[in-house]
Amino acid sequence: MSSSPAKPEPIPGTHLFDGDAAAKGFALNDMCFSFNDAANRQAFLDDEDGYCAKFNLTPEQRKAVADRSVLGMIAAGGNIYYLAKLAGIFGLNVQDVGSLQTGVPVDKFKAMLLAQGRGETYEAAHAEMMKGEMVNG
Amino acid sequence: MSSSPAKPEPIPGTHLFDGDAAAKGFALNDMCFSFNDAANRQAFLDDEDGYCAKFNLTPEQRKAVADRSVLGMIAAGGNIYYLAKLAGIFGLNVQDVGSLQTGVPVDKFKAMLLAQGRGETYEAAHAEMMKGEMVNG
Amino acid sequence: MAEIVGAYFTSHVPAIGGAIHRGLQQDPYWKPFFDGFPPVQEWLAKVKPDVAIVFYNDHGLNFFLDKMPTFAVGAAAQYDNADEGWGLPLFKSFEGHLPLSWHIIESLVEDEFDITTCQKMLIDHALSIPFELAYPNADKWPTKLVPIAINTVQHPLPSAKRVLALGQAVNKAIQSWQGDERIVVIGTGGLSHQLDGERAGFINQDYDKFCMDNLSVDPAALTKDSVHEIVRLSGTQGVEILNWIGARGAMGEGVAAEIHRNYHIPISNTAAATMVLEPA
Amino acid sequence: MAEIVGAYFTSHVPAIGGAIHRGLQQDPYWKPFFDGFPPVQEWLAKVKPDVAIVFYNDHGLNFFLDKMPTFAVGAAAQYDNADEGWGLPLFKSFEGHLPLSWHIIESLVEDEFDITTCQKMLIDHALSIPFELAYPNADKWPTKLVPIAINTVQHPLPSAKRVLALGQAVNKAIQSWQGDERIVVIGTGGLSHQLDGERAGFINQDYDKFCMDNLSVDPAALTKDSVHEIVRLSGTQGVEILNWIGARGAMGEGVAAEIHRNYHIPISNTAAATMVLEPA
Ligand SMILES: [Fe+3]
Ligand SMILES: [Fe+3]
Repeated sequence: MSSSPAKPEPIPGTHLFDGDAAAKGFALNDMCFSFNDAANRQAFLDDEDGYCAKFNLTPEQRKAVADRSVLGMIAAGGNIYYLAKLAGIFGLNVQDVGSLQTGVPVDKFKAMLLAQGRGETYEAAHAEMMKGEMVNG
Repeated sequence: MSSSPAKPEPIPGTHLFDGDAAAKGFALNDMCFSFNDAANRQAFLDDEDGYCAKFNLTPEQRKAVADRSVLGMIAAGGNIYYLAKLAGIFGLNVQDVGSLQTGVPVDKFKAMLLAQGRGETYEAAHAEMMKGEMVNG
Repeated sequence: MAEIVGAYFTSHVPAIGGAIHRGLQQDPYWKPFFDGFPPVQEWLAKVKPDVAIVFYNDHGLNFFLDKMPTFAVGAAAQYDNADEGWGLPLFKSFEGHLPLSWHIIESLVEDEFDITTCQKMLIDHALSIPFELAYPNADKWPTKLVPIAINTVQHPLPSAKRVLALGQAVNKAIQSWQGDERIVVIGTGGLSHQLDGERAGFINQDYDKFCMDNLSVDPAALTKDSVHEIVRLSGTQGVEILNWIGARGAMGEGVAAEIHRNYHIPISNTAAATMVLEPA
Repeated sequence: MAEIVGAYFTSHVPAIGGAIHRGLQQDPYWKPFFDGFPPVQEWLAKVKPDVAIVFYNDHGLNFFLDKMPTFAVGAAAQYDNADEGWGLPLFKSFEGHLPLSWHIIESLVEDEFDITTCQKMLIDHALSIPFELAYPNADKWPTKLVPIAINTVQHPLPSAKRVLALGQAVNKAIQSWQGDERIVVIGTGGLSHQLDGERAGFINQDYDKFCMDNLSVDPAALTKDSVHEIVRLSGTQGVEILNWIGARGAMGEGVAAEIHRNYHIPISNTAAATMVLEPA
């Protein structure tokens, strides 16, 4: 944080879940943690607004959830291990979540992984995936 | 425990809350931990048997609680920090608990502490306290 | 004296549980991964461990951010799985090994590891999937369990060097244990993968190969990089390699022999790897 | 740069809270204890800390045996008291210092302390009573809080040597902190007392004097004994001296100057002590 010594060089496309994020994201992660319980998942589906209010989501967090924006949730301090439980409510797996974050259809996201399986580097496979796509962001 | 290397010399009149005790006492301490909540304290007062059953106390633990035997609870794995919350239900403070464990009236227990305040050693003050008393245990 | 029969390492992607559930072991997508397990199963049938010490990470089932331990050691008589949020069928429970758990806890605290002790502990797919893969037809798990959870969720994470030292301290604890158990050490998670952020789908075969090549002969090589650098090389969830490093440490400081290796990309978003090492 | 203005140590017997609540400061039983605090209050009024780093132990309010950390560091925006089982009036809440908490956490993990991080943390009488004594007329506490909880409940406890090292690592973290806070370090609990067992009521003035005499000039002297030996010398709850040792460590490795001392037997079952040290 502000008065701490400098942090190491950021990693492109990567958001470390550190103290800043953990402090910012507490309410959102707290809500997602509650989704380990099926009754809570149903309560969210029954009344999303009311359920989010119960956990005091910040306006930024509430908007990211409403928009189903994974990158927005991460920017608002969400941690992927907890967010995965929210994604599960919508029937989304980690490849769907990858597709949402990279902004490409899930088939192209999966093809990018298969390309790495054939020995392509991430950089090459990723460049191929992004061909003809709008840049995410 | 059994296959561990030897432990240091025991301390007379002293029961370390170690792994053996913690494993043995889990249910009892779990119940006592619940007494941080006033509603649970009332539930215990309303139906002691039912409340103890809910936490699966062992027969040894249940008997020690029924007997209000602090030493019995400790022998059954109780930890004093949690037991103190049970004692609180009966309006007992730590000096009452000391009196129960040493088997002397609370006034004599308090006098033993005051004697140490006047500079007497624990051994001297304790010997004085036990004069004319049945030995505990 | 107790014997460490060896160590088994594997990725633990949740989707593996689904594939097992649906019987997809021979499906073309899954076959190259599942084909890595008969050698593990045969090895376990030969060395017959009766206790497993498992280094893994919790995925938001047992620990929340209110109390997030760097290292947690289980000391429960039984460990249950629970709904992780997807409503999947529950994995089988594990029987604990209380005396060994407390012995390890005593020894670790004596050696200045500031662990959190868990007399109740829910275990998640990261612990169960390696057993589902290793003992596919078991009615109950053939080993008792001592679980050791490493924080790979909330930074700061422990350094790889610290995790290797933790594992070595567990080895020291086993050396002073007077039971005659046959102990298998298990490390779960990894290898390179990243679920979150614009770099989701990142895999690094070179780094994975570096890790697998050094795990047996020079595990200290895996501790040269900072956690931040490991994330760069391996992905945000690739840091689960810490669990492998801890398990490798628990084999002791000597060189180990590589008995088996399988590596396949992708399983879900992950470079999936499986290894078996024996004390050399 | 932040400045450590000094350290304040005091016993934290729950009954003190009751005595304050009932206004018994001048009662003959309580007066010798409460008379130890005007010098503390005057010292605090002079050195004006705005942050308190408090080493204490939880008494079964925030931590249970399902997840019992050796060392826990708070990282919450606010810390509340709650009913500890006796239905007493609640103590005032504390405002946290999030950036400093996370800085200390980063630094401690870097220095291989395997802490548990608590983004939610209830604080009990062990933390509140020292403030009630130090700031008797405060509407709100004048300092922000970074709480550090040490396991003194479930053995194995960390060794006194490890706890001193923890404190010194907190000092190192403060040295690298770039804020300009005025920090008071607080250690709570002790001195000799034993609540449980046939030896309940045990007090050891000689050992207490040894601790108080060495705290300023040679805190390492307090780390020569094992935890088991400290229990023998100081009582099962006398091990709360660990909190004092941690706080003393956070002043750094140099000699400190003793500014104030009060010692009175008994308060409840406890040899009650109060000290103030300044960096020499
Ligand atoms: Fe994982
Ligand atoms: Fe205390």
